[in-house]
Amino acid sequence: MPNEIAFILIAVFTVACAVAAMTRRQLVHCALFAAAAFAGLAALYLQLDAEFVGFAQLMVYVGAIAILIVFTVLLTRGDEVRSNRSQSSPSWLAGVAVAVLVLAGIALPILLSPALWHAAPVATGAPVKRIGEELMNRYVLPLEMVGVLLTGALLGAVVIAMREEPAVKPPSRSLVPARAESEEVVNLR
Amino acid sequence: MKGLDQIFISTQHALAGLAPAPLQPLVSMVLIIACLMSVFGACFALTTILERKTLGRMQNRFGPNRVGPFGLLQPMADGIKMIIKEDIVPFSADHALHFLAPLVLTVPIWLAFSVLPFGRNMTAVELDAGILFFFAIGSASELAVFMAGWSSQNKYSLVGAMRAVAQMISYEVPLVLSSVPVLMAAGSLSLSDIVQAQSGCALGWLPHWNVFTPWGLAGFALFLIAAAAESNRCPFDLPEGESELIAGYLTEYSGFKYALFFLGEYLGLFAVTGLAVTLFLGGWQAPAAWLEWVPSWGWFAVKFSAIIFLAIWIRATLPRLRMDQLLNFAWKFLVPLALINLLVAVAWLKTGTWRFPAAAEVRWLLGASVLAIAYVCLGRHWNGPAPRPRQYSYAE
Amino acid sequence: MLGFGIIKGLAETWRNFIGSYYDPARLTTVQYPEQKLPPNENARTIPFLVFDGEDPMAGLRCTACSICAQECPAHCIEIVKDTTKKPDYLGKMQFYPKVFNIDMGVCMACGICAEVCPFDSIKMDRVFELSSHDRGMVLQKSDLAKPNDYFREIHPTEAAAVDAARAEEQRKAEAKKAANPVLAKS
Amino acid sequence: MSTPLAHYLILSAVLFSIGFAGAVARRSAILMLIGIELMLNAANLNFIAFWRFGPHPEALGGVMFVLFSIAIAAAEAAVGLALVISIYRQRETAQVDGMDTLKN
Repeated sequence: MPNEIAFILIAVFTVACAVAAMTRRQLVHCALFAAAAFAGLAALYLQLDAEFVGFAQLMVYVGAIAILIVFTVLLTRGDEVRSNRSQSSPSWLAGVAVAVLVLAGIALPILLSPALWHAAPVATGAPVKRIGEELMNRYVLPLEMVGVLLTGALLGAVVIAMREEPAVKPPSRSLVPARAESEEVVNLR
Repeated sequence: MKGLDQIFISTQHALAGLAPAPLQPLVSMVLIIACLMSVFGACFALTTILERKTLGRMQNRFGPNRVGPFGLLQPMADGIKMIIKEDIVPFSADHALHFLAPLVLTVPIWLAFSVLPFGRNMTAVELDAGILFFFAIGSASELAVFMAGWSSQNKYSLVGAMRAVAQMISYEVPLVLSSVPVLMAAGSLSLSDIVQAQSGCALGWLPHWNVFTPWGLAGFALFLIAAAAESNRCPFDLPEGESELIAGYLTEYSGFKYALFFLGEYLGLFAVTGLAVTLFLGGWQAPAAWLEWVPSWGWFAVKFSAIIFLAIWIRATLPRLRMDQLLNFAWKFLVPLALINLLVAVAWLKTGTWRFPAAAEVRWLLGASVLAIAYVCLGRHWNGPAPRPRQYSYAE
Repeated sequence: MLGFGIIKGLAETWRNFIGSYYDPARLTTVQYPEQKLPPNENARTIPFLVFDGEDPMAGLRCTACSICAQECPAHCIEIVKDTTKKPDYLGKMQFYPKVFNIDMGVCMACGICAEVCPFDSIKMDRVFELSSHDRGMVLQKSDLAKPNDYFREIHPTEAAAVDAARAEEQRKAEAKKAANPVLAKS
Repeated sequence: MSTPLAHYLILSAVLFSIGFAGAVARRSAILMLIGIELMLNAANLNFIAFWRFGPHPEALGGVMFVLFSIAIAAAEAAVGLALVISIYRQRETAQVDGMDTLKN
């Protein structure tokens, strides 16, 4: 019973945070609510005896991705300041309708299939040692590929987001001292 | 001696035994939480005063010495001052986030203490992935700092928060990388197992602590540097560099919320210091067998205080870095050195089977020389070429 | 090499830390209210008025000439002349101030008043514990007057010079009076 | 453990729909990314739930899949946000309907 209560609390928290993350106007609020939703999911993983995954989720999503999103929001703040037009796309109603249809499409079969209502077997957990052994034996190829992918993503992200030094410096930056000097000269004359 | 060693555990069991049976787990949990919070709360108060007094001594002056004997009641005076101060929230601030930020900073750090082994059998929660929990929990503080800086709607706060977050993210990489060799050596993510793996002596007199291996020594130094940056200590305290940013992300905080931030900062230092003791200094292990009459928590406290004193000493000595120097230092010096350290640790663990005479000394020398060469080469080049003479556009 | 400077710095702070327990040169703080440094002779804070003899009001050297009030950059000195004259130490008849106020909230302790005073009447004091529980910042004539002995005590060199000059003037005046009593009487 | 598997699956479906609706209905590219991350997380929750309730919890397939999925999500977020920043530099907007240079 305590387990059920904990599940309901965490689930309500996660869903509420997810809804807030998708509907708030302030992008920073959205990002922080998303981080809270990710933390709620980590709690659910812990509740499902997947300790390692839960902590990894907390570390990657709250510690890295949420921070990344927040940084991006701050670096692209011009939008927020400039536009006061609607934040939802013109066809948002259709989108939400499709989402509701998707929900119905998934939830109905779940509710109708009795095989899914059995209780969980006795927990065996996922000890960290076993995860490590599996990663090094059976899943070593995916592991290597993820390593390559992460390195590629790191380099790619840096290259994409790097500010390209323009071949000719933009006039607004390089001409400022020159103009100031010429004005001074004029004033002196 | 056994009794003194386990005095806290037996007291806890005795007190929990007084409660009715169904409530016993709850009572012992509350006892542990109360004990942790009071011990580290007192530690916080004591550290603030001792830090100020030590800093004073190192700068040729007395520290605070007016309130109580030797000024030891100064933290009480500070606390009373903080509590009765007016709590000012800026008009345009995001009130909810402004309120939440100190809590989000402080609460996870309290949680981080739950996995540290403070003595034999003295871990609040035995987690299989304890160190992962520690780092995962620690990542919440970055978000808290950002919340504080953003919700204040103040450009100094925002710049301070961005600096702090950039610094914390950058230094988390060497922090984790320098602790990975320890996990490899212990073969476990559980902090109790890591302490257990460091028991015993090598060569009959040298304790089996990680800090006495070449990779452990380098890792310990890297870990301390990264830890100082993670907890915004000097010389990495430029998120709140008062000479350029007023107080960084703390600018718009006052009263008790400010005190909470202060508390969070010190608790972060304590937590990461406790982790350093556990990972590199053998946790609660005594340095030699004949010293085991001192209780295990006593050894933890001694090592812990030594590192805290080192942090204070460094704070009294070093000036603050510049932002670009700070990030260069992390990415161009600490991270490569931590990676090389990882390789050295792998070689060290693989050569553990060497059986010829003086194998241990040869391994030590080889590892230390590789690290020393890497240190010298990286140290020469981490900051790039010598700075050009500065060119002034408007001065002169 | 990278790191040596840090070790040097750590060694220095360590020497300070240990030295502060036995070496007074490494703990130079003076614990002010209990300990005080011996005052410096040239120290000067706010102006005061010198008087000769026992009675502060009768022995005041000031002749209400108002040079100090005019020279004061902050205009903090207020002088009202008395209508009657009294003889000064040379026997000359001089005006005396009825009111002599200095607003210490405005005074900036520049010492110009003391430099311009032709009668060696206004001098600079050395007190510095001036905080008070009220706002008594305008000092009256009676607050400002301090005996010549006090002046000798705080600025012995300057006081000796002033005393010598005044004694010389007095001697000359006596001599003049002795030589020509009629002139002196008029 | 009295919570049945179906509860986790429904929660996962709800999260997936929320993420989907947000990704489709909002203009901001950053919010679209958050929506996609939410959908990925919902799928991860399914994996963990099925692993936990499945007949062979000692086989770590579900856990492994989620670990790799988290790593890939991190890579995806990094590249996606770098793209957003890059586009913002070019076009001064991070809204999806501002990125229509190839239209017509």
